[in-house]
Amino acid sequence: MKTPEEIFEHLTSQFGEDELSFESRDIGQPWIAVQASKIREVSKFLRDEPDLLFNTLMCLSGVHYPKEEELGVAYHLNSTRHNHSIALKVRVPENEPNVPSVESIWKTANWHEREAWDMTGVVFDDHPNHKRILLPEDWEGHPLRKDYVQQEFYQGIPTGE
Amino acid sequence: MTINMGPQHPSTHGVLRLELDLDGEVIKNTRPNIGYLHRCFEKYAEKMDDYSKVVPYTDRMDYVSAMNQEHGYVIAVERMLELEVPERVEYIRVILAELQRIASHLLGIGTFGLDLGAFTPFLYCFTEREKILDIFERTSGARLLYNYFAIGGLIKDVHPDFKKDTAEFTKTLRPVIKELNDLLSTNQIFIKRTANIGVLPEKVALNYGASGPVLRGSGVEWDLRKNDPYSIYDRFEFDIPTGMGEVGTIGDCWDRYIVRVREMEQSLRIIEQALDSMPDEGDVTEAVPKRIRPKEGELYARTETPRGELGYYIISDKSASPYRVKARAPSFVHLGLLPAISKGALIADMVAIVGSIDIVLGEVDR
Amino acid sequence: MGMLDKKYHDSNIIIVSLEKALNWARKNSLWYEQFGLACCAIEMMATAASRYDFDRFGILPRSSPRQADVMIVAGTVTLKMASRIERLYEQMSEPRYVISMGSCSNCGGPYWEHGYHVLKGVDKVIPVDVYVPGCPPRPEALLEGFLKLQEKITGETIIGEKDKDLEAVKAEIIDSNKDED
Amino acid sequence: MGVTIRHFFGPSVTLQYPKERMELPKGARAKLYVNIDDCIGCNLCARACPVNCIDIETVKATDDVDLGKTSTGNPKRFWLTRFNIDMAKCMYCDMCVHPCPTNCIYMVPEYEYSDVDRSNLVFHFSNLTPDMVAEVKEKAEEEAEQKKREREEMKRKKAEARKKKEEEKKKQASTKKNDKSDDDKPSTPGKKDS
Repeated sequence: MKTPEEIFEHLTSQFGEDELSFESRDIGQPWIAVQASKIREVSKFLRDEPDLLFNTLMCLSGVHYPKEEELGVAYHLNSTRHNHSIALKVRVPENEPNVPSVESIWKTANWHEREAWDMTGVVFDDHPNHKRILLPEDWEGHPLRKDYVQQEFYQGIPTGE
Repeated sequence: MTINMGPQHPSTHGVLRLELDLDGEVIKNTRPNIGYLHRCFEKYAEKMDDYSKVVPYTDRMDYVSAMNQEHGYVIAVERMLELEVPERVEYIRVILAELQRIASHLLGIGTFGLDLGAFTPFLYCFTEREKILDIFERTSGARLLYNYFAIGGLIKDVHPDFKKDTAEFTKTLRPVIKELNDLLSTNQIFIKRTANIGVLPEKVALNYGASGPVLRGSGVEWDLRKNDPYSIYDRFEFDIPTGMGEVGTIGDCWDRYIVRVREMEQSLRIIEQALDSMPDEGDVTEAVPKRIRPKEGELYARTETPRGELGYYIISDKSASPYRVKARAPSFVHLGLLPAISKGALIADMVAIVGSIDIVLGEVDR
Repeated sequence: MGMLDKKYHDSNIIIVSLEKALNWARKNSLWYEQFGLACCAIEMMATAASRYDFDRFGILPRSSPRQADVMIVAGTVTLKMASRIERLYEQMSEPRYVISMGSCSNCGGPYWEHGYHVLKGVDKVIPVDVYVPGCPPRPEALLEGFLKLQEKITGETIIGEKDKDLEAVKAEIIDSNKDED
Repeated sequence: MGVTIRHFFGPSVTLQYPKERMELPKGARAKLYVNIDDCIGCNLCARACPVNCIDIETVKATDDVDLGKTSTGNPKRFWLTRFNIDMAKCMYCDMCVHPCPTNCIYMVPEYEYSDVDRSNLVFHFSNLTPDMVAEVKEKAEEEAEQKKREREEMKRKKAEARKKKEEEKKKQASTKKNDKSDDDKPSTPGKKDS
């Protein structure tokens, strides 16, 4: 079992401190901010390193930050072997929301990433089936963006009251 | 050949549509098609002007185990507020959550039998389930969606006969579990239809993020109540039942089923211990805050629901409403691994596989 | 009765109007289409299970719309699902009835305000006969809804058919939308 | 088979619904009821509702009317011109019941009110007739206007009084200044006036 700080140290010894930073706020859990381009390498390292062995991805969520004009993706990892967990976070600009997919590392990311694309509009590169998942294919917009405007009609059916 | 299963499927697991690529009767590929019950939970959580108003919506996510859903959310917000909950509240919560686990498993097992053509166990399960619902109704006032857990406590105190009722119920359920074993678990037809079908090896299960009975059915001893104890679960003694491959391979449909049956017994053990040590007096609403405004920050809180790991990822921006709430629903993840375990199965087995992972579509789509 | 007066004097034949006979037959064998969508479906299952027991009223679940008389819309109707419901309704044979069970299918229920993906009331796509309130309704409430439907069927006549057909309803909906615009 | 025989002789679990009814426990949530005589129009229930299915419109009572007190002793200050609850939207969460200061909104165990028309599921609890509503509104408006007029009058008077004071001050100041130096800026008082 390792604390997030120890995991961060372990990561920086491998990747250096340029692409990673340790962040926390007043309450809650800390997280490790990772450059979008590095996320796949970092994930693979986290999964395979014998001291870390993060064998499951618990949760992957997309977040919209309209003030910074950015989109974020949060990864929550867990290790059933060592019983420790960590959060990773990636921020990308709104106009170029490309994040490498981690589907090849944890299969469960497949659906989570599709949902993040559906809800917030993050694009996952190299995803095998990059489609909407909850909403129908011909839906307009990404509803969990803060500036989302609901479309009035869907296939002739009014969406309002 | 491609055929469609659903969206309105006779086995009433909800509105799930499966596109099956077939070669004769053998399934080559499965493409689950979800979203027919997408009710915008996450949008609602952001739109509510108070953290406590989200609780009734969490009920409606997994409507079969509403108490557990509330428990997860309430714990998450309490951690954000760094709130201490009275002892009595914790005990009541645990008892209700475990009762709900039994009710949910009864429903899961009953409909699983129904899927495979066994109608009688369904009726027996529902008779028992009604008894639990009666306890819930007398406690909270509602049968299915309770809105009973408040942040920092409970909405109101339990009814005066709560302890007696629950103790009585635990006594009546034990023989029923035995009856269920007679009716279903050792039934040759049932075993023939579930053993060696939909085998999920441990490595695949972990890679696909499985949790709860699905993961335990594959032989992994992983239960958040033991491995990452929340509430007061560290005070109770109970075992984690895992799949052992008694009638087939480890991780088949029968293993996942039997884990649920055995879990009911463990839940009974927890309830009995909790009833013994539960304080009789105490105000359940004393710690409920008037104003809920957490500081800036974010956390991921996870709890063990009947279906697996339920996580709430909550971001707070100091305002009265959450900035973002993401619910990590176990059913969503489990449905994602359906293509992996259904490859090479027959169409008729598909029903058994879907039934054995026990999904609730309200949670899948949210 | 004139001529028939003596003929059936001592045999046990009951004479009723065709209409009444039909209504009586219909109302006592309301086979419903299992249409569980969400939370209400669990209560619908509970109604069918041991304690409340639908079968006492001749109400049986059918899995195919072709064999069903009643459709219980139990749960939230999403926009993705709406067109499927419409199609299933069209597949049912006349006379057909619809029971809208629970707040969600009555008018969007808890999701009427910000639910971008929820249809605000199933009556926007198919005509509804009885609205059962509740979230979810108790099994008794659903049974009461059925009793109300039976009452409604008893009052039906053959000539003035049950309700406007689907096209008329659709036209009405489109009209009302235009008005709102 | 043994199981079947055992249950064959056990008690029946089925409830013969229309003939026999289960007694609902205390606090069962089936239908909202408002005791309108006790309502003080505070709007707390409407604000607590997550679904916004409670629609309240209040008009402030004029000074000459005394609406009396509720049974809990709270004074009533508002006419309740509209108190509608849309039970078709309600999600029976009980959240409106707890904040009520007079306990006038509560759930009653009555679940048999399905209807063939959805508009019948909107329950109107206000006991005022439309005529009364119009009258009350008119009165309130009149009073509000009168009060507004009074306020304006007051304002005007205050402003005048202030003006007078200021002028006096200026006069004093100017006399003082005049005492000190005669050619001080003459434009300052003009500016202040505007």
